Amino acid sequence: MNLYLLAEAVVAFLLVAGGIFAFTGSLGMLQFKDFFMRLHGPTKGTTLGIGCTLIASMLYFTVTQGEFHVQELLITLFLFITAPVTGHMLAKTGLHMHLRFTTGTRGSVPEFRDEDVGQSRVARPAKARHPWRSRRQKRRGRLPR
Amino acid sequence: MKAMGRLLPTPTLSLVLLITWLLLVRSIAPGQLILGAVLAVVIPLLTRGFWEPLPQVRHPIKLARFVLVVLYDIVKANVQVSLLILSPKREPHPGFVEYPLSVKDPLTITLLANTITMTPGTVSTNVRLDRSSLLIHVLDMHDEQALVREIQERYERPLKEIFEC
Amino acid sequence: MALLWIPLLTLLGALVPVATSRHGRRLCTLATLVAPLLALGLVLIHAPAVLAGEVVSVSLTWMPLLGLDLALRIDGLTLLFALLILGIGSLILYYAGHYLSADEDDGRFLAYMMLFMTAMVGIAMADNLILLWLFWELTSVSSFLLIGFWGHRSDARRGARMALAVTGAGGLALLAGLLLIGNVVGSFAMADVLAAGDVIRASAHYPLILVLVLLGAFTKSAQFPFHFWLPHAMAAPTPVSAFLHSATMVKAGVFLMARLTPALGDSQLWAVALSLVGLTTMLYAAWFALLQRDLKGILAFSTVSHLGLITLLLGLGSPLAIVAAVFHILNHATFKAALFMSVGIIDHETGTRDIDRLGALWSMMPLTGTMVILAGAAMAGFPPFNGFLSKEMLFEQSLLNDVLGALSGLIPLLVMVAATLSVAYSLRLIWSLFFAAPKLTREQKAEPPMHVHDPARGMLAPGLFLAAMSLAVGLFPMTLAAPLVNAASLAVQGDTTPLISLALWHGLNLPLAMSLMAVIGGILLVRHHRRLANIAALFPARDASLTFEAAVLKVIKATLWLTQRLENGSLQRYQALLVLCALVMVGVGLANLESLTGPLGMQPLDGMLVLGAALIIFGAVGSALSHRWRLVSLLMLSVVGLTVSLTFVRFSAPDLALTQLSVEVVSMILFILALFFLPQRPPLLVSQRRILRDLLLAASLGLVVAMLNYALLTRETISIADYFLREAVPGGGGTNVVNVILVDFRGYDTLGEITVLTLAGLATFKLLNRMKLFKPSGNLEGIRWSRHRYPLILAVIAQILLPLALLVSVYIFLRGHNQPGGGFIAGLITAVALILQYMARGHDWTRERLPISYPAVAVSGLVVAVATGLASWLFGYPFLTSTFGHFHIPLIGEIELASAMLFDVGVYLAVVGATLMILINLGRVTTIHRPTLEER
Amino acid sequence: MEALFSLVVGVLTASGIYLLLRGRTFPVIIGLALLGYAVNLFLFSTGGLNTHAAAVIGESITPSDPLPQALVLTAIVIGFAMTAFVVILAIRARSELGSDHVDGQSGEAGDAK
Amino acid sequence: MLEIALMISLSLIVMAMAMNVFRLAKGPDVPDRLLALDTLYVNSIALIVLLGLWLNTKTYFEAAILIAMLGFVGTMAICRYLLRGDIIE
Amino acid sequence: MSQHLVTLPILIPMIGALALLLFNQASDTRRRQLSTALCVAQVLVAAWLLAVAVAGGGQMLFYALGNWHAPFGIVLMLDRLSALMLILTAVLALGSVLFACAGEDARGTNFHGLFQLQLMGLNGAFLTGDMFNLFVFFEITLLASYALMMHGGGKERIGAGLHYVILNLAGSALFIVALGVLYGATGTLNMADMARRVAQMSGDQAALVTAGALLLIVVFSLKAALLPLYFWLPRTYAAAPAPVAALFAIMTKLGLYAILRVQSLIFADTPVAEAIATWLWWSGLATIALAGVGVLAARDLRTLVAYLVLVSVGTLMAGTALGSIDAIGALLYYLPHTTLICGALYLIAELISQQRGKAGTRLVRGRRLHQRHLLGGMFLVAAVAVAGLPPLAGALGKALLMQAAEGSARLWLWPLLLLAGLCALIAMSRAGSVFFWASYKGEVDSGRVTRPQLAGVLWLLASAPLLVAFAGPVSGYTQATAEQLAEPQAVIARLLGESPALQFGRLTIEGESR
Ligand code: NA
Ligand code: NA
Repeated sequence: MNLYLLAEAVVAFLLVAGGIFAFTGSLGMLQFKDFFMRLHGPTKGTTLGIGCTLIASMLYFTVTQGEFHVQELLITLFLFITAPVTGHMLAKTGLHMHLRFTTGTRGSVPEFRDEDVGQSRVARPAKARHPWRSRRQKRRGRLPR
Repeated sequence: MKAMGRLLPTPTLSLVLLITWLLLVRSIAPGQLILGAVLAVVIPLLTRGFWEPLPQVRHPIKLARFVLVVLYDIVKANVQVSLLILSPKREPHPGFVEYPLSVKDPLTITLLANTITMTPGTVSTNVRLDRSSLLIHVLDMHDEQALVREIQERYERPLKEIFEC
Repeated sequence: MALLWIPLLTLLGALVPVATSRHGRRLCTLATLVAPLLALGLVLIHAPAVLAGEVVSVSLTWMPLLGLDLALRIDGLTLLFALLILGIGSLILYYAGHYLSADEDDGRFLAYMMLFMTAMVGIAMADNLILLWLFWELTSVSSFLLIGFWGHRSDARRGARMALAVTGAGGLALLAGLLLIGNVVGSFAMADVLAAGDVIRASAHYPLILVLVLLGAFTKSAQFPFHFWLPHAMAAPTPVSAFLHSATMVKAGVFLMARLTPALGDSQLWAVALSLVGLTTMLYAAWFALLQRDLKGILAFSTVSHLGLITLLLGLGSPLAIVAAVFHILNHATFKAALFMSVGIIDHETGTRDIDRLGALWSMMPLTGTMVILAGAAMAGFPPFNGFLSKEMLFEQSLLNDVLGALSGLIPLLVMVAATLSVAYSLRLIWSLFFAAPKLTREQKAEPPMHVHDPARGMLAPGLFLAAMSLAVGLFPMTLAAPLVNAASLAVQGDTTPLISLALWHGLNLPLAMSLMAVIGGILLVRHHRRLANIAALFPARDASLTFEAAVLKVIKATLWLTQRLENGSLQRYQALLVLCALVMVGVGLANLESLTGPLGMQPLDGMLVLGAALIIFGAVGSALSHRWRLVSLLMLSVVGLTVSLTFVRFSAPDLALTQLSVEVVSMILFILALFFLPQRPPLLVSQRRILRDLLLAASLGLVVAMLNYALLTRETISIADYFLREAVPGGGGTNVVNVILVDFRGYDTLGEITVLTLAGLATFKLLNRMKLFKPSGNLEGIRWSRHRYPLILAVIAQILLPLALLVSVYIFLRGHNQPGGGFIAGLITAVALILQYMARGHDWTRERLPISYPAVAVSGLVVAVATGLASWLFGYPFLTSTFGHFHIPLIGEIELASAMLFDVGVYLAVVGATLMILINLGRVTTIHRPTLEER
Repeated sequence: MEALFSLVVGVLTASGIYLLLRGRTFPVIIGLALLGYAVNLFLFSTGGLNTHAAAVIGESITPSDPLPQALVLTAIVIGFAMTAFVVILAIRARSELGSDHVDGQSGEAGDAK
Repeated sequence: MLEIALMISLSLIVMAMAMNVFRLAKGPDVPDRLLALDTLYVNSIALIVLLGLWLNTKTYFEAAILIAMLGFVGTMAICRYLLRGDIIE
Repeated sequence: MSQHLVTLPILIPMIGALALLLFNQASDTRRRQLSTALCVAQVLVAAWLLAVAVAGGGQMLFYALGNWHAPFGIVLMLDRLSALMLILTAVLALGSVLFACAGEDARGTNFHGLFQLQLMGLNGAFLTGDMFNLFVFFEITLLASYALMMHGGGKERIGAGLHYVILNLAGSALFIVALGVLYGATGTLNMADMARRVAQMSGDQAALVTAGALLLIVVFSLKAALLPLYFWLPRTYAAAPAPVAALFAIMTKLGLYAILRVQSLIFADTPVAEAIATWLWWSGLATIALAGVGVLAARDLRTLVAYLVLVSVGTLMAGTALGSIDAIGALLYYLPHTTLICGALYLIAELISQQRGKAGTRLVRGRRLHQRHLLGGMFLVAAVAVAGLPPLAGALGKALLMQAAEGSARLWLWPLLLLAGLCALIAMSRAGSVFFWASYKGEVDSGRVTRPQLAGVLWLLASAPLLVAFAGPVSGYTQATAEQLAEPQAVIARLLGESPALQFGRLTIEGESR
């Protein structure tokens, strides 16, 4: 009985912790100032949040049904394989697309970018305006090339 | 032994597959074991062509230690980042760091990059075409050199040891 | 039965010239003559009986539903027409053999003539109204071919089309009329119809029937105002004119009126309509005949005029008038055929039909001249020719008429005027052709004078024979014509036996005086012809044919305008119409709904549901609003896809969730391919009004569908689902009922579904064949493409993921029958894992390691599925019957094997093959055609 | 819940139709996809909205109606096949007609038609 | 206790997803939106797992595996599209 | 074997298609032989099935796929109507395939495989007794038709194809909604079962069924090409490769078939049927009128024929709306004639354009045709037939249909039918005189009619005289078909038994359960 209670407490804790991590991950994605910073929330918080939830589920089913439920490990495995790649590729894409950094960002990137992108840009026709975004909101500045 | 080698070109993969199978079916009944074993043999054979040679794990114990370290770091990083996000007063100082790579093997680079992405306030952004360095975005950067050193010590060296390269 | 052979012989005869034309003109002509002569013989065999007042008939059932019988008859009227058609027809065929120039396709020409002859014989013999109509329209078609025989000439084409349009239209009206008659009488058999005159006349439809039938008859017989096509039909070779426009086709209308007189005649309406139209036509056409310069034109208008005469006689309707009408049919056919043939000769010899350019031919062509004089005199109604006799009878009957009430007295007067004109054009024809000097222009005078002569005997003989006949009939009417005319008019009038006395001399009476006046008047008119022409020129009559042509053109222009307005080639309009239709139709259904909410009521809401709904609405509206920002629109769509999958999870449909999730991934890849190959920045070309319209349509349909959905959701139905839940385990051997339905209960649907999928693969394969596409050199921000072609980390992860994904797909596959999963989802997982390889490593690298043909995989999947289905035949069960069993295997234990799983293997293969076929081919095509942009 | 579900189906339908009425192939395809979701949900819901019971024997005492689920599964697959085809057709049309307007270049002249 | 924890967790995940959507709508750049979408996918794994806990069933477990395993493929495809244009070359 | 006969119209083309697709490395000749043989086999099987349908005074044949009893499993249902549609499809297909063997098939990939799959779809749709299965086979038919329509590629085909595809996809979406409503309201998918349930409905339930049924009719009207949903057709049919366009002549009839089926079986004697008939009547008449206008306006033979197809669609629909046994019998007599002749006309149009060089089938003066007598002869027969002129079957069919119209219906139908016939007459005579008479002197000995092409055209054209020669038996058959359709209760009783309640249990062919 005590063990059940303990398990229940752990499950509850893990659930709440998972929720909080997932929540903060998404919150970070919402409130950080530039894309690269926003990237940090989901790549970590969300992954761990899901991890906690999965462990909770594992524990819950193992305890309630009296047999081992470890399938959730698989989800964790897949998530740990795929989530960082997603983060990496998104960051790479952001870099490639000359996304704006928040002022005060340290370090230098142009060299990296040039390797990827080359020097010249291609002439393109005027871009369609996005319906929800006013002109003013459009990128306020880019890193000096 | 040779036949064994032909049948099991990648024993680690086969083992992983067998374990995965048992996890999936949630059973260690003899039938599932046999089926899992068959699949663990057949699937690597089927996908042999796609399997570029990867370095073998030489020191499983070091790997286990490494995994634990990373898990710990993930939890730690998350708490840190969560606090950073939740407390509006602290202004993070983001920055880019170019991290010189001493490993050249794709798997190791991938593991390293992914580990970096998963851990303290860092996201790997780009691997140079010549694999000479890795660009890392840091959420809250104070000491560039310390960061590079820490990554070298904490992740790159163990990885090198695990795969002996 | 012998009756059947008559049209059959002429029909078979149509094949003779085609077969024999290779062997020379002479043989061809003679061979062609065999059939009509035999047919004529068959008719003559029945002649004695018919002349004795019998009706010979035969009837075979053909299409009882329509009331159509293959029924033929020979009565007096038929006999008269059959003799004209076959007798004069044969003469004309013989003449035609000489007429056509050497390089012309005589085989085809004679075949058309025979075809036409068949149609005419059919009309004459038809003993069933529908059968009559069939032959009636066939004359239109065959005459179209004949008139257009010289189709390289535009006048021939126009003439042919006009004739077809007018007579064809009349024919359609006739059909309506005949159907109405059949409706009133209850039968289409001629005997029934002819006996039911009283019933028809009493019917409320009688006026309509009359109008429709007469439309048919008048157009065919070129009665005013439908006469205009006939002169234009003269563009045909002369034998055609001789046959169609003298002896036969135009007589079909008259025949019809005569034939239906017992059924439709004997009413005021009938009398007035026929006599008025006949009279007008007679006068009008005679006047124009006088003014024509073209020889065939003169004959054409004269024909129209004489047809008017016959119509008038039929309208007068008294027994003797009908005798006169029948008699004139015979007479007109003889002399007009002869005249056409002689005009053909003159045209043939001199190369012109212009009456003004011709003249003084008597010395050169005495035999032709004799022919024209004889036949022309008959046409003018001079004694002792046959035309005189029938005209006298007309005068007599016109004096006795009372069809127009108080105005009846006008008829003899007008008839006399027409007769005068008739005399005039006949005399003019004879005089200017053979005796007067030609009126030539200066240039024409400069040309060497014509040296012409009578043609070969073969060309002369038929005409001369007919011309002689018109004299002979005039001289000995009682012997040569009376029995036939008697029998024919008997057929037209039913029981009443007419008093027949055909004689040249009826004593000094009013008709004779009228004839005399007509002759004098005619001579005067010819004398002052030039003045007459001048007067006519003052009133330039608008050619009815031009009016017709202009009207047709105008109609076609209008139709073109209308069609282009309606069908403007805009898909958006067609879609809007579809939406509108759906809206209206569903709206109609919903309008009858008493209450929207049904008895079930609603279940409570929770936060997850609200979130799901919000996500879908966000995604849907977002992707609609941002559609010009395509990638964003796509991302929004993806939100919908994910949330729909979650909805399936929420509402207990795990199989659907799995399917939707895996389909999402593949679709996303597809959409991105589309995104890449379609222009990135579409111009904005749409008006506010258009947007408003579309929003309105979209919102309305959305509303209606939502209402429908809500109404259904709040009502309970007793569905057949219980059966599946009950039978899944005992009957289908699986606990996942959805899967059991898919592979067993409704495996046939699934077979169709994977067929569709494979078809899609094959279809896209087809589209990608030889497609040209070029890769833009930068992305939508204008940034050049990254030089990291195959990012390292992605490649490694893809490699690691492949075996794991395959393992998972095996797992998903195997559990399908009992737990959510199955071949379809497993197939998609495999496909996605493989596509990931293509994305990470490129097409060539992957292809090298997986050198299999995806179409073959897909097709073999279908083969497996079908073979599994067919296997049940071996055990005597229907296609796709499945079976299952539990087997005990040492070490492993109890396992269940179901044949449905084999079917599922087919599904798996088809899905993998089709999906890869679609995506990889697209990828490959673009790579091949892309201008290379290599890493520097 | 039922009202909300219907609302969602309605909004999906409306958005899909709106996009379907656009002049360029890409939005039309997206519209068809949205419409596909709408009709699949519609068909799915004819079995009732059952929260606690997958149609797996032994899972629950009141399993949901499996038939609409099987039908929707078929419809999803067919929809996917059709989407694949129309996407590639759109690409082909662009390469043949030189425009991504549904009416080809004639449509470029304006959507006023 | 478990009920409450579950509710809290669910609410947090629901809020997280709402924030994802917000970012998806706001952008401002494509990678931002893409990141938001990807996060939405990952969060939905948690949602499914929590639902399984709530309904005390593992029927939906495979759906979570599928998202974890294949969900990133779409994101990869778009990244490739933004980086290279052609996703299969 | 004979108990499985009814599956053959589906299995023969399917297995044949699979063989054609698997052995796509085989020579053209081999594939042509196989494809032709498949079509011949289908004609034979269809003839056999026709005999089965006639035997015993018109019995019906049911086949429980997967050995699952109706209404739970999917049944194939063979009655006189489906037998008629099957033989019609097979005959048309044989003509098209023969024609395609002249070389059209080699202009793209997998022609014969796709062709057979389309036949499979059509035959499946004609045989099924299940609403959802009807949808599935509609989709097979459509997808195959998309692929075939764009066989060989080219601007025109792709442009027209895009419209055709997108509209039909929208249509398919509506189809699913309609199916959803019908399933939601009746709880079943089997047509007979649905009929039984619909008959007992009232109030709101009936209203919902009405909404679903009418939506279904919209979808079928789109496929059948009724006003205002026909605008896609002229361009599509004109652009399609000739043998495909010829086969497409049956596609609109698939819509008609579906309407006829649901109208006579599921919604018979309900207010829904009346609503449907009203729609069909006015829309059919308007289609006749506007298509007649289009016939006059057409400046290209292919477009012209497309409008003639539309006229026939309108005629058939108006006939369906009349709904009496006589009218249905009449339209079913008219149906094979118009289908086969329109098919033949597309083939003839192709032959004409082959020999006219640049002028193609446009109604402008062009080069003289090399084989003008042959082509002209075939054109003449087809034109006479399609214009509804004697002595070919069109005339009889039209007359029959006119006769079937009663009372005030006549007032609308007669003039329209007659005027449309006149339009056809005028337009076809114009076309014929332009092609065969008004030509320039020059003529090139190219594009000669090959033997398979001739065989294909003659095979289809032969129907015109044959339908007249055997008008009695054929119209007798169609009349009996109409009578059978008027007795939906017989189907329900035969398939589901007398008991009104749902039956549980399985049906076996041998009468023994497995
Ligand atoms: Na399944
Ligand atoms: Na590519």
